Amino acid sequence: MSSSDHSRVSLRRAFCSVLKRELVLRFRRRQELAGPLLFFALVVVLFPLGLGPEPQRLAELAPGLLWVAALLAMLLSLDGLFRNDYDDGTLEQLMLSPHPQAPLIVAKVLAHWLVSGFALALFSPLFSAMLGLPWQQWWAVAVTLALGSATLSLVGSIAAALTLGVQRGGVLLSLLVLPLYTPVLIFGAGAAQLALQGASIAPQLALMGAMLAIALGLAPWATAAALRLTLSD
Amino acid sequence: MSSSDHSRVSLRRAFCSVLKRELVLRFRRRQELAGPLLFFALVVVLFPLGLGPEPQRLAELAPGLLWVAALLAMLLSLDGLFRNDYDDGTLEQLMLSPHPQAPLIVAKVLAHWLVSGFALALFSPLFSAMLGLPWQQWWAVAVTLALGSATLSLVGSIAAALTLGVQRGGVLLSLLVLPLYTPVLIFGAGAAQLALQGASIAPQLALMGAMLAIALGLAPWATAAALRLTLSD
Amino acid sequence: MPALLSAVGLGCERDDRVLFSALDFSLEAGQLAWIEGPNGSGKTTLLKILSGQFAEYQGQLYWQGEQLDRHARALRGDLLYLGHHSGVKAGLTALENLAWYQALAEYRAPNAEQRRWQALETVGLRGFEDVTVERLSAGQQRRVALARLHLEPRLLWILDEPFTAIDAAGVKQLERWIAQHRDSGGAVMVTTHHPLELSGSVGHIRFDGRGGHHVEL
Amino acid sequence: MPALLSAVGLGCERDDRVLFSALDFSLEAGQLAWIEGPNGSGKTTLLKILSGQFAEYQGQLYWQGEQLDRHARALRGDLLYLGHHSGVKAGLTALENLAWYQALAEYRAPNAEQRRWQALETVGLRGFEDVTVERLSAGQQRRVALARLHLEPRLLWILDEPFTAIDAAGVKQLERWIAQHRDSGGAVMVTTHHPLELSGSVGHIRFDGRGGHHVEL
Amino acid sequence: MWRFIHKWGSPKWFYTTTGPWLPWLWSAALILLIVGVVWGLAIAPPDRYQHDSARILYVHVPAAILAQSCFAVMAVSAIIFLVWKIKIADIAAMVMAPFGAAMTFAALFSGAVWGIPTWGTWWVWDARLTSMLIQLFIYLGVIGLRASFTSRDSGARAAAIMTLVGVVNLPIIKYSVVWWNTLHQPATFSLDKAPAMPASMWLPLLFSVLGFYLFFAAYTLTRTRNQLLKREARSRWVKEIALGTGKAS
Ligand code: HEM
Ligand SMILES: Nc1ncnc2c1ncn2[C@@H]1O[C@H](COP(=O)(O)OP(=O)(O)OP(=O)(O)O)[C@@H](O)[C@H]1O
Ligand SMILES: Nc1ncnc2c1ncn2[C@@H]1O[C@H](COP(=O)(O)OP(=O)(O)OP(=O)(O)O)[C@@H](O)[C@H]1O
Ligand SMILES: [Mg+2]
Ligand SMILES: [Mg+2]
Repeated sequence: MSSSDHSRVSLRRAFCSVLKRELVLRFRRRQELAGPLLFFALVVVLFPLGLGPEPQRLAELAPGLLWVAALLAMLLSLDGLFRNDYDDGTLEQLMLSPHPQAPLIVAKVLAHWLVSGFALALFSPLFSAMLGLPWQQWWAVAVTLALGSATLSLVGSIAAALTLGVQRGGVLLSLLVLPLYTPVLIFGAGAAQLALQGASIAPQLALMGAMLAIALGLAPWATAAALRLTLSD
Repeated sequence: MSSSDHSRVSLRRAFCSVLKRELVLRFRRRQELAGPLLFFALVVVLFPLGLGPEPQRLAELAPGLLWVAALLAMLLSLDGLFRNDYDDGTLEQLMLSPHPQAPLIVAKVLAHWLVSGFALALFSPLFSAMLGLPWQQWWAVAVTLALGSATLSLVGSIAAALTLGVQRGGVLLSLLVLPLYTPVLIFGAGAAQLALQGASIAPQLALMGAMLAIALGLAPWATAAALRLTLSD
Repeated sequence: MPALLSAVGLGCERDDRVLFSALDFSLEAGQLAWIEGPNGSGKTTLLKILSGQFAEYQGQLYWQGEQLDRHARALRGDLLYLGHHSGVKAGLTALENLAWYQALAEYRAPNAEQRRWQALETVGLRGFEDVTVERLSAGQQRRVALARLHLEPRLLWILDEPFTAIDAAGVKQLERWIAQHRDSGGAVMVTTHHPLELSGSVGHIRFDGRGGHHVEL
Repeated sequence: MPALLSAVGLGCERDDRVLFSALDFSLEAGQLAWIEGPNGSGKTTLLKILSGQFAEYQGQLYWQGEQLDRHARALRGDLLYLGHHSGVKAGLTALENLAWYQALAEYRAPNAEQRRWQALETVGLRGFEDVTVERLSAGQQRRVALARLHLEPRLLWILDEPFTAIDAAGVKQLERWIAQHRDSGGAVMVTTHHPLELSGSVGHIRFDGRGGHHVEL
Repeated sequence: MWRFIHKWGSPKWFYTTTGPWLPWLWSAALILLIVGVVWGLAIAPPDRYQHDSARILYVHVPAAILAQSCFAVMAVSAIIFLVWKIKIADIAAMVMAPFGAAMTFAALFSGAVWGIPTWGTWWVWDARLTSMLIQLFIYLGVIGLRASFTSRDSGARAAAIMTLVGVVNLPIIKYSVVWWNTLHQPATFSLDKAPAMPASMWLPLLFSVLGFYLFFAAYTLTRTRNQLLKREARSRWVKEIALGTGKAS
């Protein structure tokens, strides 16, 4: 029934449309856009309040604290990745699209990463400075965060898809996802710590890159399968 | 139209019914029941991973870390306090009940506290031990957590009610609530730290008790007003 | 005796569009008002105002002769409101849902438990009493909400599209319950896009979707 | 030419209750099947199976003569599914929602933008194109979903209670659109508890709610 | 009291009465600001230890004071709005929030800049600094909350409730320097003690603070009046003013 003047919708167009829609939605609700970043900032503020303000000690702990805060910010924003779309039925419709599902999911995850992990990495120097980290080390935190958070987004999307069916899935989600996040956390925080001591972090970065490549290769398919599963429940 | 053999429903019965319903719902979904506790455990595990495992340093930081973890666990569970009920219309019906609204809200908050703050306090000795805190100080962490978390639940309920209308309100919620949580965190973590140094913490506890009393007096009314507001938006 | 519920000069606008203005009506016990109008004409908004859930309106409302404050507490004990959302908790069983509603009511029948079973039987959910509501079909979930009509007597029923997702036999039944409630001295306000087939007198409040209205009670 | 969609020995049970079993039918282009049955009889479940969203069934399904795998990818480009959830994103405007659907489709008309405006005009949302959907009434939100019927031609329409929340005039229109689609060579499967008043031939699949069924296509 | 409040609650009365004040307010604010800032930055003697960097004082202190006063005024407006349902109070609170956030940011920023030469670091987790940062979060929260409601009236009431709850932070900022022993200075001005600074330093400071206050008042009034016109655009008195037929013009 498709008339002859209709052109096939390219996968690229579908991908861009999904990406654009996600970004529009987030930009329209400002507080959602700034969300992970604000949460990150708030958690960073909590540490000195809870641990006491000695600058020397804070600077020592800074890479680890920043990584833990970033990880929590990613985690918190993860539940929203599919849930809204699930509740109003647009996820169902996305999965009914004739396009292959994995790339469309990558578009959603990419949007999520841009406003969470990428934004965190971009602003991390500010927080590094506030915690008294020497400025030579700021970039180490930023680069490990950017690389690591992309892996976190991808891996997290699987768990987010699996817990969709659960009403308040937030907690189950953290339970599923945090164990998967630990390798990234250990290497990320470890690399930033190493940089603080002046060592080269190239091998760590290479390893994190490899983790990202694997996640990019496998996670979208796993997420698609998980989504089909929860949608048919 | 109420026939004469009908008896007035006492406020106590309404209160108990709301409390029971909340607990039944949480016990039916196990993972929701264990939620805040698990999240607490996971965050506590993250710290050694991110900060490095030296026992001496961890023990020093322990009260602060436990408090930060507890605060985040409370925060995360807060969004669920009203949202489910809002989405399916039962909150609307609760607010249409002829009973005064504040006590019914207290019942909901109490249920929330029981499975989050109270449970955390109950299990905190376990985590104190894991972080290497001397056992003489376990009770200080537990008592401050129990007292402080009740205030957190009450204050948090206002913000949870205010952000109900916002689709993914989680982040706005943290933004509103974390600043209000800081005094509790400072006094709570401070008291636990003091106990570590062998000082008496009675004045801190008295202060935290006073904060709780004030929150109990004011928060339920503010929450009721906030709920009426979001429901009419 | 004063009218149960009356409105004087009621007006409301949303997003700078006037939904209705200068609306006057008074609903007596034993009357039924069917609120009609195209999509987006303000039916739901009117019902939310009358039940005290929406406070941005002009004009006065009276409940049994006394002016309603914006929170309508006076009214709540006598009101049964059923909105677009069913107000049924998915994680609880049908019975548990009803028990919760009984505890939230103003009065309590002596045989409360038996009433719950009867109410569920009446709406055709026998055999599904102990299933959590999330495992029921769309229409069955709505039926749990409708079971509230048979729990406690309430003077005023406000029903916003109660027929949603209900099958043909269910629609017939519900129409009968509404008529019975009216005939036994209750009052009903109902919206539905489905043609209402009721015996006895039916009042109308019609919105034309362009800010005009027509009342015939 | 093989039938568009056919089922052989289809069966499904949920929670140990048989919803239907040994269901055989085949739907040709230009046919319409009205799926009837009381609440909880399995209509939604059937539609989810046919659209490849629910995989726990027995029996075989064929799309244009080829067996459907459990994920029904072959079917998706030609299918328009409208479920209990409207599939409309509250934070976007009506136009943005439609643009998203166009990009997810298999084919694209050259005048895609103009089509969006026309589709919204057709469903009576002129003047509401640029309002985010959350600010629309229940019926208006459903109409945004219905606008998809006018976006791209799709061979098979699967509509689960499309009349929900739609006013009387809207129901008439929608019935006309369905009949037109059938008459221009499309196929339709629809559930509704509302009496369907269509010109032309209407096929039936009736569930009796006790596991039995009756097919008449 | 009743009468008084109600008179102020009438948009038309408010608009026409406050109109003539504006030029006075603006000019007084500008004069004081110029005097205070120029005196402080150019004429006042440099500090004995801190030299010229101490001149940041004349921006930092007024900004810090305003950041808190602004929130206090917002809280009062919130009470007026919630209790007497006076829309003007809400409009004022609405326009004050971004102003207060800006002042908080200015205090943080100037303090940070000042910290580099004096403390050797631009940020420490001192109680006062931290509570000021938290004040900024509270401002952002109130602004974000208001924006997140679709209905203006609900947003207004939500913001009012949140403002009242957020007031608890004010005493914390105020007493943080007393409760915790920290790097930051305690208050200069108090009612029962003479200031410890020489007059040549605190006098320009006083001017500058007063100038900031007047600027705050003038800014708030101007923006409140504009917003009022926007909201009441369809009422008769606004049309009269727009057409120049009302007795206001
Ligand atoms: C980001 C860093 C800073 C912040 C957030 C900050 C914040 C504040 C605040 C809230 C006040 C209170 C005004 C009041 O209510 O009385 C204040 C006053 C003051 N600050 Fe800072 N400050 C910072 C850095 C500094 C630095 C580096 C210095 C100089 C060494 C400094 C010197 C002063 C002085 C002299 C006052 C006046 C005290 C008074 O008269 O009350 N501040 N600051
Ligand atoms: N999520 C679920 N989990 C388990 N069982 C379910 C679930 N949803 C529905 N069921 C069962 O499947 C049966 C059929 O449900 P279905 O939604 O297909 O009915 P339906 O014919 O569409 O009814 P309605 O007219 O009310 O929409 C129901 O009786 C219910 O018991
Ligand atoms: N949350 C909202 N925010 C702003 N405006 C709204 C909101 N909800 C509805 N409106 C507006 O109010 C008007 C009336 O909505 P209402 O829900 O009262 O209509 P209705 O008569 O119940 O329609 P329906 O038959 O579709 O349920 C709508 O046209 C819409 O523009
Ligand atoms: Mg409606
Ligand atoms: Mg169904």
